[in-house]
Amino acid sequence: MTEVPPSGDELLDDGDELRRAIEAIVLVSDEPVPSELLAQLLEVSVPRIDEICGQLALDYEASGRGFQLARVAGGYRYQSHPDQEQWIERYVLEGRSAKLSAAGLETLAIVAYKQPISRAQVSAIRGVNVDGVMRTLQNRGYLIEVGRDPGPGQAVLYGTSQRFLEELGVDSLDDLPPLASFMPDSETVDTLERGLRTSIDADLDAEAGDGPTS
Amino acid sequence: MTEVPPSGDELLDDGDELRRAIEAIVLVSDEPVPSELLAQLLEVSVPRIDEICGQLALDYEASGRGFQLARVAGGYRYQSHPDQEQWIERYVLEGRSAKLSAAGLETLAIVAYKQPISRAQVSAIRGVNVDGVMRTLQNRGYLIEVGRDPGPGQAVLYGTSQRFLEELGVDSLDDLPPLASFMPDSETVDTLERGLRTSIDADLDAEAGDGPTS
Amino acid sequence: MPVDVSTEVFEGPLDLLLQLILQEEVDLYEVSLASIVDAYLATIDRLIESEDGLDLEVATEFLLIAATLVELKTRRLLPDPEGDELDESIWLWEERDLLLARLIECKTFKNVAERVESLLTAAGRSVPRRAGLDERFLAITPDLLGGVGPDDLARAFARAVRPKPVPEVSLHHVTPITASVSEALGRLARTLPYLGAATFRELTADTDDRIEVVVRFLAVLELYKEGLVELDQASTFGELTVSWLGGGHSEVDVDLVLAGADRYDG
Repeated sequence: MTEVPPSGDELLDDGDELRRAIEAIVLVSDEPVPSELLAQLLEVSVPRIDEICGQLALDYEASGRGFQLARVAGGYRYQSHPDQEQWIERYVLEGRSAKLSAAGLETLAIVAYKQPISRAQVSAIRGVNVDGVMRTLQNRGYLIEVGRDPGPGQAVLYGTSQRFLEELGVDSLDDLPPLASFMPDSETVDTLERGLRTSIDADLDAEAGDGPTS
Repeated sequence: MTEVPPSGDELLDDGDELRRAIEAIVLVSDEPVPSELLAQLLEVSVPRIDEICGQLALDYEASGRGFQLARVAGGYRYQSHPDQEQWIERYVLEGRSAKLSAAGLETLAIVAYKQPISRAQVSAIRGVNVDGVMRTLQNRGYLIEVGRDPGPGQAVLYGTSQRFLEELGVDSLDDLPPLASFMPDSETVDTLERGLRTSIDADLDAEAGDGPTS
Repeated sequence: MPVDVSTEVFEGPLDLLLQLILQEEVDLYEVSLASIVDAYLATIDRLIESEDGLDLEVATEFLLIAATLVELKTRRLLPDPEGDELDESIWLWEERDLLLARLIECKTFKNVAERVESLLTAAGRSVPRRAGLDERFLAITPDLLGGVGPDDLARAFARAVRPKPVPEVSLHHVTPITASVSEALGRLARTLPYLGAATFRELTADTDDRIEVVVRFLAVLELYKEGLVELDQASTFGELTVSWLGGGHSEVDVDLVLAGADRYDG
């Protein structure tokens, strides 16, 4: 426990006052509170806020609290400790969203990496109509309209929302690994290539000598 | 996983496990959690719950947390510590416009679309007691009493106010968006149905020996 | 030889092709264009014959890919001895590469989707506090609905009426699944002898409740296991027909079936 003894004979220092104010503000917020906002309200620097919050999160963990102070979507929030999942599940939770379908996840994945992107572009990548899935994702607050294509047609362009980051539990999109790291491995690419290979390819290779390789 | 504190040299006892579960449940709840409900969920007696919560409240106070575990309306909830009020006010006034909690907004939405409606009916839809939330919405002038149920009990019926329409920026209730496009989609149902079909197929294949192959 | 198509839960033509190729390698340790094309065409056939049919937009995409595949397969079977259609071959080759590029892109995002899912799952183990301000502080703010629009209200409503997870605590007392399966069994065993046969869709026509549909499906499987019904499905996406085999209606049948249902008791 990191507490000052009840009968403590020293005043809370400045850091402690800041910590208490942060605890109070984050507790009453219903969304992650940005470091910048905390810094502005408490009139200290952003690094100081991050330092105190980092220490606070460690304190909670060390004293075995049933909750955590988490950094998500650019801010701080309280959340239940993952190891208390079983108890939380017993407690009826409103709005605990149903799992996304495979189609929903893939569509979300495409928008996350290709944003801003139009519905037609997502559809072209997936090879199916995605209108319904996109609408679902928008209703669930994962996708938002972020603008319009300047070209003809002025298609609506979509991006992922703050809410998406919150549900994903990451601080920002930059925390996602680069797209290249998700490319199928060379073995899979070979398999796909062989699946489409015709015997005439060999002839062509021989003939063209330096044709484009796949 | 329930973990032992990093440098702790004694295991968490049963009381500590209960404490952690209570912390997690009360933290994620948007209404005070009744002792009886906690007792039922955690399968211990009500006095045991009250004992642990009482001790927990003292702990928070002793360790100078910026929040409290308070007993309100027969249940427990977290709230900011009274001596942090100045910071909360600053946060509310300067930080951003304060918003209704998710619970408040949902309650308001139910009344808006289902009015006239009684408190008990709203409560039945949300699955939790809504007395506190309804009172707050009424105090804020968003909800008004519009009549009484003619049936036995003569429950008060609520509706939304003119002020609510003004703040929402619509002219009349008819201007509220139709619900159809926002309702939970059939995606989950579809997935389930496909899953069923697949398992039926598998069964039939196994039975027939020569299922639908190409 | 047939690629295993009973596992197909695919999303559109590209996804189907991806699965067929990767699945075939798993099954045969090698891929063969011919069998992939056959499986692909067979699937399109079944989709067209299925009761829902294919909508035009989806069908077009299926057929475009099918056309490319058939062309590729034909070339393989009938290599041009003259070699004088080089231009056309190059065109085909480009089509092939385009298809390959699309498959790779599709697979890439499937991999991303897996990561997104695991992140969502991990994050889902924690639940954020969303209680917001308590009433003391609501009083000091003038614009509580600031930033809330009509659509937010409609979404909040949808959220509020979304079916909530059943609190697990109640399961200790009522074991609802067991009760419901028995109930569904009893009803099926009483009605099916009169109906003779019915589709699963008809048997669930009176309910939208997913749990109820699952429960009835379990009941049908139970009857099937007991040899009291026959299940028949004309095509993969077709209707499931449940036919009663158990003879005339009698209380004995019902009791027998209900006895079988006890096995669901956990």
